[in-house]
Amino acid sequence: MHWQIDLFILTLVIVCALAAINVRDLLGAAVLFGAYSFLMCLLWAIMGAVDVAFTEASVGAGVSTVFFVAAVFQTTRRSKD
Amino acid sequence: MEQLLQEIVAKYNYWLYIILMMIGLYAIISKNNLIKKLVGMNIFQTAIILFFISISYKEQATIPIIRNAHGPGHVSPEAIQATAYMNPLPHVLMLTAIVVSVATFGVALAIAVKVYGEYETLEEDEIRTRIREKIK
Amino acid sequence: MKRIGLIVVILCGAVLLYATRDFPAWGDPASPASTHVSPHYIEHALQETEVPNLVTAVLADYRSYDTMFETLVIFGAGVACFLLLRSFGARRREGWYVRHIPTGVVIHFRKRPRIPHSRFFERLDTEWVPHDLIIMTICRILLPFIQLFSLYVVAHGDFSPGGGFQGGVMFGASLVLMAISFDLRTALSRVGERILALLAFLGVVLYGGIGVLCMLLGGEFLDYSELAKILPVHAEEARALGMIGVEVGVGIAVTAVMAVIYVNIASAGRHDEGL
Amino acid sequence: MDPVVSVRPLLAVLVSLAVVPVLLSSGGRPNVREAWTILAGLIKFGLIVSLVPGVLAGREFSLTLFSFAPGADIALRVDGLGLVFALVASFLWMVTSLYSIGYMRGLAEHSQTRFYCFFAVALSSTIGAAFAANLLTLYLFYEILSLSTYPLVTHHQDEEARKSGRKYLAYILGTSIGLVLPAMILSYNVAGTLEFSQAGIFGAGISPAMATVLLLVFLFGFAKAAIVPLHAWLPAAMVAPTPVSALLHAVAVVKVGAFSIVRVMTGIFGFDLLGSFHLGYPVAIIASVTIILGSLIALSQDELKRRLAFSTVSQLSYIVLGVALLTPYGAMGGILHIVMHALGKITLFFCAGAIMVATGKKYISEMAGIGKRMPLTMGAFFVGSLSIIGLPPCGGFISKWYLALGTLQKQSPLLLGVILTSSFLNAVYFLPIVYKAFFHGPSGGKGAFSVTKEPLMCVVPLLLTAAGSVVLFFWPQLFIDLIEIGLR
Amino acid sequence: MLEHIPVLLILAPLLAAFLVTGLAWIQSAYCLPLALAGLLGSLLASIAALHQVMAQGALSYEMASWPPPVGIELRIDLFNSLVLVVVSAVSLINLVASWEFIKREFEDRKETFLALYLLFVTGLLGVTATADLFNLYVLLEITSLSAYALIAMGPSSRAPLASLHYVYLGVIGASFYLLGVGYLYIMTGSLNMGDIASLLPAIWSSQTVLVGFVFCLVGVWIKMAFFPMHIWLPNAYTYASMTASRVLAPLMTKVMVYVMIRLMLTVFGAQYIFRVLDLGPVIVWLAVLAIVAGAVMALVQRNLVKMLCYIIVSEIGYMVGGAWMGNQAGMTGSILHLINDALMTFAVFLAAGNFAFKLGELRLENLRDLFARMPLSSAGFVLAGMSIVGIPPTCGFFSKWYLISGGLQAGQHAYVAALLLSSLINAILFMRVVEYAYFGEVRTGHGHHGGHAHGGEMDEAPVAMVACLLLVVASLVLVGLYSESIVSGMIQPFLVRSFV
Repeated sequence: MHWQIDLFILTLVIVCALAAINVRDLLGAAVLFGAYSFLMCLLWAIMGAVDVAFTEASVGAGVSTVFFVAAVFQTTRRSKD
Repeated sequence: MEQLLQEIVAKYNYWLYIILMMIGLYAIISKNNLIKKLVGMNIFQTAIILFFISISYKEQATIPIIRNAHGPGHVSPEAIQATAYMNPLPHVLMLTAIVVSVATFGVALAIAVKVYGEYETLEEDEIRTRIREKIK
Repeated sequence: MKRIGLIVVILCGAVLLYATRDFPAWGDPASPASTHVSPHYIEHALQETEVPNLVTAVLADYRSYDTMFETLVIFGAGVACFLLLRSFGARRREGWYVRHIPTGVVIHFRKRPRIPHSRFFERLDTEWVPHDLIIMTICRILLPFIQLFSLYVVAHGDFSPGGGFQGGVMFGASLVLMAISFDLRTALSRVGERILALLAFLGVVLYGGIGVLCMLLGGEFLDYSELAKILPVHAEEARALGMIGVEVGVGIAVTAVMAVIYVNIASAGRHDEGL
Repeated sequence: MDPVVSVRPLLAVLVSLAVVPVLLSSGGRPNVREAWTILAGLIKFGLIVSLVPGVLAGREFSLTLFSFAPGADIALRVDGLGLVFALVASFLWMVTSLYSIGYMRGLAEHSQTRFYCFFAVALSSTIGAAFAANLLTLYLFYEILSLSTYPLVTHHQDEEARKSGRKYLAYILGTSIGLVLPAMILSYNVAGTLEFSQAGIFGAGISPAMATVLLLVFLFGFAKAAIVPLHAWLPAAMVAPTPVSALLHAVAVVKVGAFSIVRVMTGIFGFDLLGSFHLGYPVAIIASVTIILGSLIALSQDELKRRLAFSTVSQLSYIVLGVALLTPYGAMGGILHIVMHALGKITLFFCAGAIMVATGKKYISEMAGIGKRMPLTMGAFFVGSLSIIGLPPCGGFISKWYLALGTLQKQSPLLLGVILTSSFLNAVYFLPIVYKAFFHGPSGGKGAFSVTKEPLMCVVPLLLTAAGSVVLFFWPQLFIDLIEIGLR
Repeated sequence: MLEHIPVLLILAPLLAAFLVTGLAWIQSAYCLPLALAGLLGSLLASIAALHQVMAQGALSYEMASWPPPVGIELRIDLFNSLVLVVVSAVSLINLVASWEFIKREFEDRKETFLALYLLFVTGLLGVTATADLFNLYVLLEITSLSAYALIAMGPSSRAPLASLHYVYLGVIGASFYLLGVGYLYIMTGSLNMGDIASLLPAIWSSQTVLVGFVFCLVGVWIKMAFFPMHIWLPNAYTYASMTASRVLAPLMTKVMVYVMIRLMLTVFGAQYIFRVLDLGPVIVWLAVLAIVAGAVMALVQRNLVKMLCYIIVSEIGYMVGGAWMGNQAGMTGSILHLINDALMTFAVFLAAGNFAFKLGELRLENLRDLFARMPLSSAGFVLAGMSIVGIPPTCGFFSKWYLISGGLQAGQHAYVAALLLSSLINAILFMRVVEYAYFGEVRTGHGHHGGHAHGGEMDEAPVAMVACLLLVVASLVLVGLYSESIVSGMIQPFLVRSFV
């Protein structure tokens, strides 16, 4: 595996993580969080953890995000930080 | 210098997981919004999962599914080399950990919805003022 | 709070960084993690369980007890969401909206209307949610494929990535997709709350039941090789079959629970309107 | 000594505990309740008396109930000292029960059932403390006693009572948990046992510094003995109904404190160790300070019960002083003082209560001339005062005699002086009361006392105890024998 | 079936939980008997396990017949069999005692509550029985997950928020623990406790092992509410439904203390903990802080349950301090106190629950004349309070004895002082309650109306609640009186290998 790709994705992951916790809109945070999960899943797939990557793709990027959006729908998008 | 570079290549994965984890931890502790804290919580957990997956990685090894297991020309059990496949155990553990984290996330969101129903806000400081008002 | 957070984070980070100095290099095949227990799984799993996907073998057999509790966590989350949010009382609302489909006219009622049971009227959610014919149609076409694929993932988990959990989540996601693309009521009228509860129950009982069955057949809890006594296969294949059995159980339970959690969060427990 | 395993000590402890459920269930009917109380008192006294011949014959009744750690069981053992204390306490309980019937009914107190129940529990624990075979058991009963007397102290349930209750518990529990408990555990860690024995438990394994600290901690830790400066709870606790003050604060509670100190000095350290480390003298000095201070403060008190309370503070330290002399006569005097002071002081308290019931008066300044109205009561008061002062023909004389002999044995004129001074002070604060009661007219003019006759149920007990005090002057031999056996 | 006992005691409540969820939709009347049967089964199984362990030594159960470390092992020795008995007994008794209460608070959702309750108990039993570090994590999460939900369902409007705070800290705690396990795994390659214990001595000097241990420890501390990680506990347990906090308060924290001691003695070994690492004094000082802070915070509370919660915080300090004392007496005290404190806390919470059943919110002012209204419950409360203060012959005294003894032997005088101070403060706390409950002003004015002058008619909680309370209180005294047999029969044989 090329460590350059690995490093690139890792950087993206960190950027996504920072963005997800800093964006002032919960729906945006949900989407960024989905992106974060998906990049993470990619990373794991690169590392050969296919089952875990599969799970993360369906859970982290999928169902979790849906739950998140549903919760935001029931509450509010507003976030002060 | 050479050594340092080697060290970096050997360990950067571990370092980045630490950074990621600290981002999550910081969000849990310092964020004001209840759901933001949950995002931080998830980042924190995935960082740990990343760490475990890093443990399982082996150079020159492939995914932990035995090739040519069945059918014609299948591999004989004695020929399977441990070094040829990734360590499956951390994968298994992390499958469980992912499940646990999504379950916790679901329950926490449900509780957050309940909190919102009570105070009509998700900001901690605003909730605190509401509680103080209520006591008065 | 921010300052405390920063201090804690820096402290933890420093401690963790300090520990990495001792770590075996990344990807080192000679690290203790790769040489102590895991070689047993890699070298013997195929022989002992006839399952080439090592992760599945470890998950559903060597550490099946863990996996049972993993399923239980999910099950517990479903129960918890139900307990936390489900409210049987109706929401105080400003009114009901009904659309007459042929004309597209939306009528607002103060009190609960008695809608004539016909395909010309449909109830709308009070809060606007996107409601698009294209999305509905595409999802209608996609759903069976998603579900079929998820079944494949469950069934083929022994040989390729996937298994009960992933398949279950996908199947659950298909239900969620239905609820999103149509509306919550449609989804619930197809797969009602009772059915979901029953499915969750069936799933975990299937898992636990197989375990107990092994015990009754004279082995340890979850020792699938004992199933060979009642199945026309030898012990190793029995293990593979047992794994499929529990994976199916996991799949069913996860499907149901994902749908339960979604429905409860999306409608804040009232099950009438939602995302 | 031959040890005999017997359940009689246990029964003696449990009798009054067993009667509690009966009392609770007879809540509505006072007669039934009080009949049971007295019956239990009789049985208990009978059981304890039945142990006397055996102990005199040199037997030692013992019973191990539960074992906790080697040398620290929950066990009972009847020896001379314990028996002396138990005899006095159980005898006085009967008398007090009679008295409290008169008192409580006379004042129509509320929550009488609760009163009798906790009274019974307190008595059980007093007997338990008397019969304790080791420090752990002693501590156990000591704590139960503290807690069971709290409801009695706060009986009136008004702000003053609650305040006093708080003070009481703060002092008693504070010292027992804060001082005795760690000291006990430390002793156990050093010695490996807590079983009382004449030779002490420490042997050679303890340094003088450690022994000094431990002894002082024990001395102040058993705050029920009201050593200055930990005496303040005693006057405060006088808000309780008089029978409580009488029995518990002249007999049971404070004497358990003094008795515990005696036990620690005789059974844990042993006279030899104390002598070789010269620890007797400091303790005697502390006790002397308490004696003199208590008497001086008592002089200035106008409320009768408070004056009695400070008198108690001072008299209790006689016991400690006697034992701290580390001489046979001194110890004899000290322990005998438990008995003599009990009878004398309870008489005085009974009198104070009787005056309270009959006239509602609490202050000494209001009591001039009362002797003419209540001659029996004040007569008994006179006998009681004599006993406390230590004049014949009252029991107090005997104990003070031995104490004085003890100081002579020790060749310590200073301590002799303390005893004499204090006796003089006693006379100064008691005799004027009697004098004014009989020979002065009421200050508020004639008819200031509405009383016509003294309440019978109050008078009989106080006459009994006054008579007892006199009787003990002439026949103290039983107690002297028992104490000799106990100290052997 | 005897060889299956270790797994049966976990399966009984587990299967009951499954069946309860199923039955709730069909025939809800059978739910309670089923749950009771499950818990009773687990109690019987754990007693049988205790019996067997005492007769023939530790039981080991190889899950799916894979030998450890390849498979998961359940291992029951003297220590955890004792904890198992306590956990199953407390949960059974609480269910009996609380059923009326549950019915009132949860009405149409009581079966769901029951299912979560059973899951919670299953988790605790599993945590206690397992010999696999990762399995412990999973079971811990089951326990926590059900605890989050049980707390969030409290009647108070602040319950969900308190629960959410618990979620945050609970997740941090569990993740720290998991991270620690990961560190151990990276160094040893194993997850089985016994196996790790045999591999560790070779790499004692490794920083990774040290950090792994620290993270496991901190994770467990967060879960057990060790000061200053206790901030989630008081609110969570106060605003939760009494029926839930009655089982959470005595069991959750104590099982975590069990986990800590298990990690210290079985996984890392006393040799590593006390000789190689020199953390003992530091942690004992932390424990001193915990004890004092808990006691002081308890003093300022005006809510009975919150006051009890802070007492728990200080009791946690006792146990942590005792365990880190580094000598056998301290460890004995810590283990004995674990058992005793579970029972004591259970008793006070049972009593508080009885009060809450009749009074609603338990502010101290609401407790006036309680004794006249609920004499039996209040008597039980006072006895349990005595045990917490440490008055003999209740069990609290005897464990304190060992703790102080250990502190003196180790020369940790600050710990001893803190322990005594907190006992005194506990005494003040309980006396204050007693003053409110028993010795309020006599309404009719004292001295003029004989007999019962108390206001308020007797209005005792239902029979089952009172009977259970009295049973537990009686057990406090019995356990106290027989503590010698617990210590010499179970605790010391367990410790004998660790402290030579």
